[in-house]
Amino acid sequence: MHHFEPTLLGLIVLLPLVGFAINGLTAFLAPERKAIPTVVGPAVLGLAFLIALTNFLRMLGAELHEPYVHSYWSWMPVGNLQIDAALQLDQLSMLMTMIITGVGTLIHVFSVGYMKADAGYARYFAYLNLFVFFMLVLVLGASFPLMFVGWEGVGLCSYLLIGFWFKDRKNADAGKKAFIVNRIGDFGFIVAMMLIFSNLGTLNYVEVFEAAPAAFAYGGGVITAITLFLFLGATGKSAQIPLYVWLPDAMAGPTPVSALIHAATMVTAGVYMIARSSVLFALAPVSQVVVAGVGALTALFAATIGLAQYDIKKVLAYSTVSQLGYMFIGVGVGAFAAGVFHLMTHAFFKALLFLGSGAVIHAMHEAFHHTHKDWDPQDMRNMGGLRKYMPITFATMWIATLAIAGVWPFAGFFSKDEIIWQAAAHAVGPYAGWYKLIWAVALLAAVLTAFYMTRMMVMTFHGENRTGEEERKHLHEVPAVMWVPLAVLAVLSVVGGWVNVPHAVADLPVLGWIPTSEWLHEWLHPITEHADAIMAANLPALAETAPIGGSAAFWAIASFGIAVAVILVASRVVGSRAYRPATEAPEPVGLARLLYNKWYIDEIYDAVVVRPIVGASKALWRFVDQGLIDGTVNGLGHASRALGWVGSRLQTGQLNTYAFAVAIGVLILLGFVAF
Amino acid sequence: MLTNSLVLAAILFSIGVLGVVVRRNAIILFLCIELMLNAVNLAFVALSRAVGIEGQVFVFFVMAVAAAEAAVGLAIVISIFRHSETVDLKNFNLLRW
Amino acid sequence: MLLDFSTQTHYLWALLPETVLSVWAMLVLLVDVFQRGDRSEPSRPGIARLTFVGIVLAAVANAWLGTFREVGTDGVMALDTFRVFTNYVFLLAAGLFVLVAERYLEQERMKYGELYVLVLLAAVGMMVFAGSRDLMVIFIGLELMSVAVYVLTGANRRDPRAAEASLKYFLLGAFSSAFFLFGVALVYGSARSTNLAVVANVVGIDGLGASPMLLIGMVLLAVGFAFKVAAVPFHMWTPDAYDGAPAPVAGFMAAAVKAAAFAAFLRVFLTAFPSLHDTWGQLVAGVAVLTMIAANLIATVQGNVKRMLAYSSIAHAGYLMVALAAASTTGAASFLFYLVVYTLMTVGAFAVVLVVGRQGESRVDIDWYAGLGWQRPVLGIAMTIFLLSLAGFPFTGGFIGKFYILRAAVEKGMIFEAVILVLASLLSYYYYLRVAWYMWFRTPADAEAHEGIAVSPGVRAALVAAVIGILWLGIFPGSLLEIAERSTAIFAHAAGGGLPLSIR
Amino acid sequence: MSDLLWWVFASLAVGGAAGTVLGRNPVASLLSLVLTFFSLAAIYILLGAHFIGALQVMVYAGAIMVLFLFVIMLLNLGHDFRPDLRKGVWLVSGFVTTGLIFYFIWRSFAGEAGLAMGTDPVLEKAAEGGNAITVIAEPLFRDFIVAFELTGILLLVAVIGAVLLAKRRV
Repeated sequence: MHHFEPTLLGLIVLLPLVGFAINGLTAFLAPERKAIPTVVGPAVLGLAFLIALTNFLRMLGAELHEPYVHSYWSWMPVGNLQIDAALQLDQLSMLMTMIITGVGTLIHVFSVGYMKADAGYARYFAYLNLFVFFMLVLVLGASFPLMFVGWEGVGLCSYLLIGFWFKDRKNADAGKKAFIVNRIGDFGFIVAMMLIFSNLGTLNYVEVFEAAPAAFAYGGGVITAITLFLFLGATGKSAQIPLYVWLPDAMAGPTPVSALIHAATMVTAGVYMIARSSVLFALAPVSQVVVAGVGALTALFAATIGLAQYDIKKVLAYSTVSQLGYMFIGVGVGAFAAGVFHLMTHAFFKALLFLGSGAVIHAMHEAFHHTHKDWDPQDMRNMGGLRKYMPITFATMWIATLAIAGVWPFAGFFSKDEIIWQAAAHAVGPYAGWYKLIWAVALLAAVLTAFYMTRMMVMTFHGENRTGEEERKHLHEVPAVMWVPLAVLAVLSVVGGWVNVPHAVADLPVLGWIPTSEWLHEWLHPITEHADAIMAANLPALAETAPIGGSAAFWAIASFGIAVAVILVASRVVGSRAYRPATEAPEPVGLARLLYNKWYIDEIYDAVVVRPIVGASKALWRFVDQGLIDGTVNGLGHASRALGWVGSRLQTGQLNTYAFAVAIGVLILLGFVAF
Repeated sequence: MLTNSLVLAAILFSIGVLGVVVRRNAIILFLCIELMLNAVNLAFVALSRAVGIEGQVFVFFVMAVAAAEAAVGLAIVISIFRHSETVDLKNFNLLRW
Repeated sequence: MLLDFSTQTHYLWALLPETVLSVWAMLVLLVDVFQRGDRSEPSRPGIARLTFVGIVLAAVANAWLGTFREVGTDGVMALDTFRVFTNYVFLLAAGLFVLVAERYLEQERMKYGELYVLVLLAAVGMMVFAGSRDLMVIFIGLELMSVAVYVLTGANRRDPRAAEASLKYFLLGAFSSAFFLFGVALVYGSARSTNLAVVANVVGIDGLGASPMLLIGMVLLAVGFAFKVAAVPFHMWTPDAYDGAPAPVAGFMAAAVKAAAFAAFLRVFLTAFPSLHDTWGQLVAGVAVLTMIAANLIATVQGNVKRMLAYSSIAHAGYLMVALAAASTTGAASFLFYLVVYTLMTVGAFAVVLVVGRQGESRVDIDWYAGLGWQRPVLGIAMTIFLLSLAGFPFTGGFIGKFYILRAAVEKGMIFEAVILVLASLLSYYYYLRVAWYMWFRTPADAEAHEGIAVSPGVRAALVAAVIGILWLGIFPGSLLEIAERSTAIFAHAAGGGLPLSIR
Repeated sequence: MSDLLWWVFASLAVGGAAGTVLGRNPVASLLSLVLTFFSLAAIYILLGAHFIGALQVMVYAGAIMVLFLFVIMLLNLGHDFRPDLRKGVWLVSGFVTTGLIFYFIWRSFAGEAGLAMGTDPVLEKAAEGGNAITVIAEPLFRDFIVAFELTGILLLVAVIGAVLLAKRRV
């Protein structure tokens, strides 16, 4: 075991910035020269990934306990607050870097095909490169302010990319909404930083996490406040209740952007932040239960909304919100590695799903484009039966669906199962009741996940094609530059879960096949051990069985069984429903049709179980999502503008008014001193 | 006499403030400001009896400042009068809100 | 050089940059008069260049000033790094003004060399205002600066708006000066001197020496400063004055006048009244909170970019007052750092407003910015960077400045003020980015909407300098922060032990 | 005797000030203000500041007020009898505000020790009147030389500014 010294660490961060500079210049000087961004955009990412991979392999061979921190220059050097422009490489940031550059490269490659006809091609790659740069700053920065730099930077890029097609006013509005909602989260982040600084006098990770256990009492008010404010920041960036509203709207941007930013990387920044601050969260049990509770609530809530959407990207958007909820359950209950594990597998399969949906939309768009039909290429009611035309997309997306639904041996099975199990296992200590509830909610949300994903797949790829006679002829598989990334991600979605097979599963006869054991846990051990130690010292031992009985192995098998069952049921139920194109009277389903229908049982099931749930979720979506939360966000904006308007009316233009204001001011100040 | 003079200064100053708040004629407003400056001068002179000669030196400076302000202020009044043929402040609300 | 103020000629040395600027201003005036004769023709272009040379010379003189030391610490003119630092800020603003104004004055047919003379003399006033240790001299510096700026505000004689702005600014300015002067009188009466160091001695390290008269005097001084820095509720002249004034002047006012008033505010209150910090600290903090809230709220409804920037400058006064209220060396250092960044971004933003505004500043409404970014990328990018910096976005100087102010506030336990600052600046994103949003995400009325915009070499130089400065200070703020920290070290022991300046 | 005179001039000063604020046209206001200035000059002399008293008459009442009068005549505002005094709530709140400001300032004098007439020999010499100018000149040109020079620049600015703003032709 030798001393670990990373290779060209700074270059990983710098390369995307160089790409941004080149592509940005191209966008302004020669936007028609698409060859430059085509090469530069993916190449810088690929190179960064190779460097990251080198470091990863070397890190595997080394035994790195302490994080490696390299300071480039003294950023804020004055007084007792010494913050360097420093990068911190440890197991967690290494993993994140691998995900960002790896998935990022694939998405860049995909974008070459997806965006090739767009006038803003170079601009697109410039933004995308800049995004990756900021994302890397976010995960590699060695202090909270640097994380904040990345945090704000990715927000800005997200904003730019959502509003990328700015000619459409709705898109620009969505971008603005994303930015404003994120500001609320940022408020939490900054306040948390201020509190950390005022209590510890530093903001560098190494020093903060070293000093925190001694400086804060377990469960004390200050640490609880700090972690709750941090979590407020996380809810903004990671789209949790109540700040999730921007993410579904963010789907207005190009689909690869949704894949990279709004699924695989940026939205997981909140999860990363909590995992990074695991020591702080472990000290604040109240915050932990809040994190897990909000995560569970979001997971369930978003999943129900996902049931009712017709826009393929909206389904995936709510699904992302829901899956992020799972990650928060993981990091909330204290199973930080489990949360990060799900973050990783989710990056694979959700990026795949989004890219797949991008491929579908691309194909639909082309088809409609040929015949000048103005149908919505994203509405699943206009799809159906696409498996014949797009076999690769079809196959890869099914892999991802099985993964997200939690079917063995796909990646999501291991990560999601672990989170659910950890929620059960952590149902000890003072908040045991809450954790039990969270566990139950997580299970329920898993059922819904399997259902809405199957619904989406069936509506898109199975049954009769609803695109139209003429258009059908123009439907075809996407070019290799787009399906190859899909294939790579599909492979990752299959094998990605095997890096962390829990003992309970590994010991099972079939499910534990290829026992790779808990590699990720061990890999992240240097990061999480401090938090684990704090929790172990203050909480009773973890539960051996789930709240209603059953061991880890039992529930692993059970959840696998449930997932498969739900998928089978859902495919039959949804497959039996006759969807019609969005423009042609979508809703009415007469009672008579039930009797004539071959799948009588399914229809009953549909009417009694599915329809109420879908209807309720639709109502929920209308009322809570569109009405309440949207209304609150907009209301805040309106209120501040109204106040501003009142204030501006005081500015009458009359000098006497101004003089009077001065006199009043003098009076107030004098009064303050005189009394 | 000294304290009384200070009180007188305060009275004159306050009357000046009142004038600035309630009058709308730019020139009268300006006169009220001159009144305020004079009130301060009175305070300086009165205080100089207790503190030392500098108080009177300050009056000298204040007068110079008042003269400079008067020159520029009246020039401004003239220049706005050219535009609007009035010095009533209620007419000056091109700029507001 | 060691200066001893018992020898009068040493004052000349202590006033070196001021002297250079004054003499140069008179030179510019003479050259201008002789070039123009009595034919009332426009000034020659050389006048701007000549002015610029004077500013550079003053900067050199200022650098030399930095090497001087004095006997004692109560001379009329302060000889400390704080003064040298703030002098650079004023010169920077004046220099940017000259760069930006040249083409503008030509286009508005107001090429009077006198304007440059007035800017130079206003800078002299600022230097005295911020660099003196005697309240009476500070008052004269204040008046020198103000009178020059009143004239600059109304310099465009053809524009009724400028005349109105000038009148309002003048009357209210004189009104507030009278309060300030009364404050000087009261402090003089109770402390028996106008010298800040003497006042501090009278007040004593425990503040017990402060009589009611002194307290009232101190408050009236604060009123004068609060007016000049445009703190709510003394701010109401600001939007009107900035809106009506010629854009380069508005930028100069927003940057330099405010910087000078703040620097003097800081110097007076930290030198003369440090032991009364319990009183005025709360007062300033209260006004700061009010300012941040009101200004940011009102700015959200402004449709005129120039006016929006006026409210933004009021809001920034609020942020700076938080640093002032913190009254620590950190606070003072963050304050100086912010002044520099603020000058760059404000003058830069006004420069963009000026070129987009065209003749007669007819295009200052936000609608005119639609699509600017794509048609004029350099302007668009520069403006975006200024706006992001004003909002406090990471990687710009504005972020570092705000971060440091926050840090100073948190150190002093001013959590409430810090939280308000954060909330206010988050709110400010709304109206700053609205402009950016128009520039990049709005299609202009027609494809050639921004064709006629002429960016003169001077404006370009100023924009490039400002952009580079802002980014540099966002990424490598270290050196300037260290200088700022050193420059404010004088306040750490200005009045001995009782000073609330130690960090925790 | 001098006390009585003080009261007389103080009353005149306040009366003149009130007249300035209430005067219906600018000329009336201005003349009231001149009355105040003359009364103040008298009070200065009563306080022993002979030189300042003289300056007050020459500079203020003489030069500055004449400049005002000149501008009023130039703009032909002397016949302007339209009332511009704000009334009602505005007037009342103005009164209350300024009254309170006065109250606070006045109260602050009460606690001030050492506001007795000094017995400083320099002041006495100045009060005698024979040597008033020398007494002022010394601090003026020694301690406040910087301020003195600056007033010169200030007046230069005022001249440039006044010419720039009021000149009719560009």
